[in-house]
Amino acid sequence: PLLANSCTEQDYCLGIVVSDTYITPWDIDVDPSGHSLPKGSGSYDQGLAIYNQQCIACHGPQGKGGIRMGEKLRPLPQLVNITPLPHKSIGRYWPYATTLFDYIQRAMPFYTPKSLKPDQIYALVAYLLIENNVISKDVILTNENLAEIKMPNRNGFVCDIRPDTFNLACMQDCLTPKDKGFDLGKIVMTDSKSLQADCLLLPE
Amino acid sequence: PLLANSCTEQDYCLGIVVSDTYITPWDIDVDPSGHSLPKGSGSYDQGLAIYNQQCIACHGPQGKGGIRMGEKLRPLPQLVNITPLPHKSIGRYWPYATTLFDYIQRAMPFYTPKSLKPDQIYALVAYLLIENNVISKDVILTNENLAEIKMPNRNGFVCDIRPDTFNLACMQDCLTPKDKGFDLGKIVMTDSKSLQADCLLLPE
Amino acid sequence: SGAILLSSLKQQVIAAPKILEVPIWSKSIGNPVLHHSYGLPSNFEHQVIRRKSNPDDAPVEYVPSLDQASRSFTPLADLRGVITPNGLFFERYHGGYPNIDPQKHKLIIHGLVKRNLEITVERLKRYPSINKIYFLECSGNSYSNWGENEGSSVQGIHGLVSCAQWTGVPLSLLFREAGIDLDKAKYVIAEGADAPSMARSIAITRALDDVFVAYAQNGEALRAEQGYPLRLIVPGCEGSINIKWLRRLEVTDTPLFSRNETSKYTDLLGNDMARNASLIMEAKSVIIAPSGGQILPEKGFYEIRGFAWSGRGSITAVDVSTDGGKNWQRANISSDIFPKAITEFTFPWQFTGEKAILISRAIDETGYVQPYTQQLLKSRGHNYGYHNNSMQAWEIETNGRVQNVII
Amino acid sequence: SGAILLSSLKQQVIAAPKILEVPIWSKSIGNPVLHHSYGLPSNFEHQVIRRKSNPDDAPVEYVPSLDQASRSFTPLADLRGVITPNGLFFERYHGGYPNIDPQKHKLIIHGLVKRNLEITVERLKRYPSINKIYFLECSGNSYSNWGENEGSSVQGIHGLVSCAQWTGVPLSLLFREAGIDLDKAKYVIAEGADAPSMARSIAITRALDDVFVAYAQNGEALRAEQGYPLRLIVPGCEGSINIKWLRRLEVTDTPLFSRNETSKYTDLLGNDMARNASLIMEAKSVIIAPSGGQILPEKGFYEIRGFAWSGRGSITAVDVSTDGGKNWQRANISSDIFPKAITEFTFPWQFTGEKAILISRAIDETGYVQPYTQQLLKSRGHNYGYHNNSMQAWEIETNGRVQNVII
Ligand code: HEC
Ligand code: HEC
Ligand SMILES: [Ca+2]
Ligand SMILES: [Ca+2]
Ligand SMILES: [Ca+2]
Ligand SMILES: [Ca+2]
Ligand SMILES: [Ca+2]
Ligand SMILES: [Ca+2]
Ligand SMILES: [Co+2]
Ligand SMILES: [Co+2]
Repeated sequence: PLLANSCTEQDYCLGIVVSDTYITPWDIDVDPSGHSLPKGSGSYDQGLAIYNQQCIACHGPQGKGGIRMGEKLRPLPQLVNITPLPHKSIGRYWPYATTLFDYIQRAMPFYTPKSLKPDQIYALVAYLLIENNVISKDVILTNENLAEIKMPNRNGFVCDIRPDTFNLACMQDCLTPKDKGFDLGKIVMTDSKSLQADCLLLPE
Repeated sequence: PLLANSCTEQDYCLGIVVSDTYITPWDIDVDPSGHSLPKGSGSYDQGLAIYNQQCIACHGPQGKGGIRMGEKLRPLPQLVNITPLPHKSIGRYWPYATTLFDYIQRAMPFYTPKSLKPDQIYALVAYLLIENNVISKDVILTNENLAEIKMPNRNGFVCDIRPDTFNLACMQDCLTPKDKGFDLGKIVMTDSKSLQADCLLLPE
Repeated sequence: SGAILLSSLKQQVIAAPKILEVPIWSKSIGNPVLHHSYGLPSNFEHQVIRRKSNPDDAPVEYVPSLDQASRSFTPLADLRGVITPNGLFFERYHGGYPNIDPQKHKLIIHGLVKRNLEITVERLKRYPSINKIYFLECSGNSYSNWGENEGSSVQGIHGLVSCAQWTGVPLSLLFREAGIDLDKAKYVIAEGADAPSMARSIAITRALDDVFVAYAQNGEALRAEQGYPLRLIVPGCEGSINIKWLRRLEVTDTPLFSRNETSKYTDLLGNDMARNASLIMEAKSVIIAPSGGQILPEKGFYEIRGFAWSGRGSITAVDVSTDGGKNWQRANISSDIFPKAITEFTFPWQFTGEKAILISRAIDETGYVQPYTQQLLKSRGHNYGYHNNSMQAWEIETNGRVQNVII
Repeated sequence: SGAILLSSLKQQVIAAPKILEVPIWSKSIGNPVLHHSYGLPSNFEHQVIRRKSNPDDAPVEYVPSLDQASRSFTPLADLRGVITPNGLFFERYHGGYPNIDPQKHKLIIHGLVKRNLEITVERLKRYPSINKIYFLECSGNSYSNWGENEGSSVQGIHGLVSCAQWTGVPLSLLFREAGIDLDKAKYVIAEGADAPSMARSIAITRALDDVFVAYAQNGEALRAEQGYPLRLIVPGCEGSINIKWLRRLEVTDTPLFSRNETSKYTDLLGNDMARNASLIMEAKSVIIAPSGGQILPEKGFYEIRGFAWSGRGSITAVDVSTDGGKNWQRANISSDIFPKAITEFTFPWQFTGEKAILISRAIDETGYVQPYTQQLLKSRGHNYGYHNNSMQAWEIETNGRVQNVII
């Protein structure tokens, strides 16, 4: 039967109005503000213990990488022109520490995600950030200080400004990239934050 | 490799040109002219014997119909307004005797089609036409006389002249078929042979 | 930030006694890639399958035939949009469907041509090709609604129609390759490689228009049920003339008058005469939801949805009545429109708990308006049965039950 | 009559030594209806399946991951037209694909809204709905061709793209129901119910434009692999943002900066900086036949076929070169054209036995012309890798072998 009066402001009256509390178990996202962080804390040593129990099989000792398994969780080569492609490691690449908390909370351990308690996650984040040389070994990570961590690559991102090539549809006797005089275009970079609607930008 | 010169007159040169003889085993259609009938002959008695061996299980004795199986092969009620729908039997409905030969040759017996020899098919056609009161019991059916048989319903077909309803898209306060005054349209019949391109017409 | 709830703005909240559970599938790993290298629907959709019609849906005196001379119906009520998934495309066989080895199959073109051609399947796929979206409908579709309304579900009554994107080579191109004798050619006899070698005659004008030899269906190879490896597509025309498992095309000056264009698929009029070659499937529509056998779980908003199609071209409009035909409104066209293809329509509707009778009415590019059954009966008499394109009415009872009614 | 052969007219006849055999399937009964109540492809098409890429197709140093954090590729070379059959739609998971009971699944809408809404799957299907044909492409598609040409087949290199008709409810409508706070809303966080609860941030302007919550794919329910029972469709944008198994939409004023929009799916430029939110999949085309790994069986006519698509709208033209890019001609568009959907093109071609290099080049409604890899490298540097929409060249060797080459 219709939920009488529960939906007077909905045109189609098909949604059920629910409370914030009701949603809590699903509302797991932690954005850079850190507002949604659960209460808790954890240290390097605690993190090491959990890591060596629950993560090492896939990510290797100290996050050095497993065989066919999880990704490397260590600082890796500089983000410069190298082959193979540079590894986008936590220490070198990730702009926010909250992302690490958010991701472990939602997705790890791989086979049993969402099984960790907040304290365990704080400890793992502390462990991994320390292994990545982001914070010092004695930091106790909590819901109070996690969002304040300044990641090394915090300002390493720009907005998408594609199209970044301007190829012409030559039809006859065209040059190809191997030919001298072929127009490769130019290097297109920008630090504009507002060119594209899709850009991820924190509120001012 | 390309079939050199085999396809000079084909734009795409992808078909292989083959002889009429090559096609013979597949070229089984028998149209009302009877030109493609294979040589052979058969009688009522021969047909009865084969029928009772190979067809009776599905079509019942004398074509009276089986249980859950083949169709009735007998003359049946007049083709007039009756419920249930009138049975379109061979004797009452089929316009050409060649159709019976063509169909048995291509499709019957149901589980082992194309297993009958021409003489057997002539015999079965003779048997069924006689059971359907189309020809007399002593006729020996052959490739010479089959196409000459005049089926009772030879002239029972007209061309499609649809659309045969002209409903209007009334939008408001419309009458429905149950209401007095609703326009059911009229009976639309025709004997025109040339109204529609799709009509099946023998060459003049 | 987003994490701060605007509690003050919030409308009255139904304080749910419980809070959301985190289901098992959010806490444990899922299936790996290539669990199915050719995928299948979720097991929770196991009821969305082809079915034989309910025995109740068959006309009185109907003798169910052997399963190789039978048909199965598409579950229309569960479909959306233009395309029928290949796995749910309706079936209709006259001798079962063969399992043809494409390496051994050939297409023969002969008769009134300069060169008899044999074309392998592999070679056929190398010709210039076309992709077209067309419906196919069995001319016996909706038979159980002829005169009486005996069917109960939209699947069982109307499920002998489906729609797919077909890929193939135009007959006009193949006939040019063979050197067709245009002065003498009047028909082409198309023939299948199945057990009964289904054969039909097609007027040459139609054959040279938009008919083609298809080898793909919805992007992949034709399904065996629909003619693998080759079938004819005769756009807008009754299903049985779209010869499946196509092996032979003979150009002639005469129709074959095969069993399936005389004994079957011809329509008896009221005066003892019958129409031959009623090929075109005329404009038709049917509401698929709500539809027969369904039960509306509650009062409230429902989107009425349905399919419309016409063998004469594009659907230009669909009208919906919710009061048994007294008043009509134009429906939304909720899919792309292609000529001779299924077009989806939708219509917003509130089920207030009062009795309602839902009907839809298709209009095509020729201006033709889908008729009431009674109009077809008047024109054709009661002996007809094929080519029933009349309107379907569904009655919604006060308790939400939906059933097939005559209006 | 047609039975009289025009022997006199006939061109030279290759007197075949044998005559046609009547195959077993024309002499014995076929399969009954409902042999498969949900049908499958012919067993002769068993090679047309999803596959993991050939190990040879993976970049050096690539560590193959667990099969629940992996992908499988669509067999593009065997497809035709606009629609990818659901069974062949590419796979990409970050924690496997869940088997969700639709009766237990819900969609939650909350955050900067007047009313938090919980919508059941059954109720969601009752809202006004749309049907749209859109491609989905993984932003990692064609990765193995970045800088080097390491892939061998079109399936292994480019098979992370597919196209389907999707049915669902616009986000703009659902947000109106929830009473979105348009002054404050900047992003919506979309989150899945799968093991890793995949989450992405979408700018609210885009979300209110053409994004919708889909529940059907090519006419039937979404496949589990593609998000059953609900997924987001973000037309033209990289696959990973089209959140599958959608359970939650939170309207916020801040992006989440989730792992899959920072660590993954961002593009490193040559100067240590990276682009975030490169969502749009730019105009791209690829020839699917002839393509890598195929062997042309003989000289003669072939129809070159390929797919083109653009995340910015409709494909307006595709050009083909058969001499490695020196000269180009406009291809035929051989399917219907839909914005942000796969469009098929064809091009007539003779294989004379001489070496040839086939390339295609897509042009979309913005005038954008698909670039050479070298042009992308110049603009972006070698550290990039996602969003590779550069041209694919196939070399035809004199013996008919087709292989992936750099031009
Ligand atoms: C059974 C294997 C397995 C286990 C155990 C495991 N992981 Fe992972 N981890 C993975 C895989 C696989 C991925 C990549 C997932 C994807 O492709 O989205 C991953 C990704 C990650 C990432 C993101 C890496 C990046 O660069 O984006 C982090 C961080 C992480 N895991 C942390 C952990 C922690 C902490 C634990 C233990 C609590 C853990 N993992 C246990 C397999 C595992
Ligand atoms: C195993 C069952 C079976 C056997 C044996 C069988 N038939 Fe049939 N017959 C059928 C079925 C089923 C049909 C209808 C096929 C269809 O739906 O297209 C049919 C149709 C026919 C028809 C067309 C009827 C009409 O009104 O259109 C003829 C004529 C016929 N059979 C003759 C024969 C003859 C002659 C034989 C024996 C040589 C034979 N049948 C053996 C099952 C059988
Ligand atoms: Ca949140
Ligand atoms: Ca012939
Ligand atoms: Ca929130
Ligand atoms: Ca009846
Ligand atoms: Ca002939
Ligand atoms: Ca490499
Ligand atoms: Co399974
Ligand atoms: Co089987």
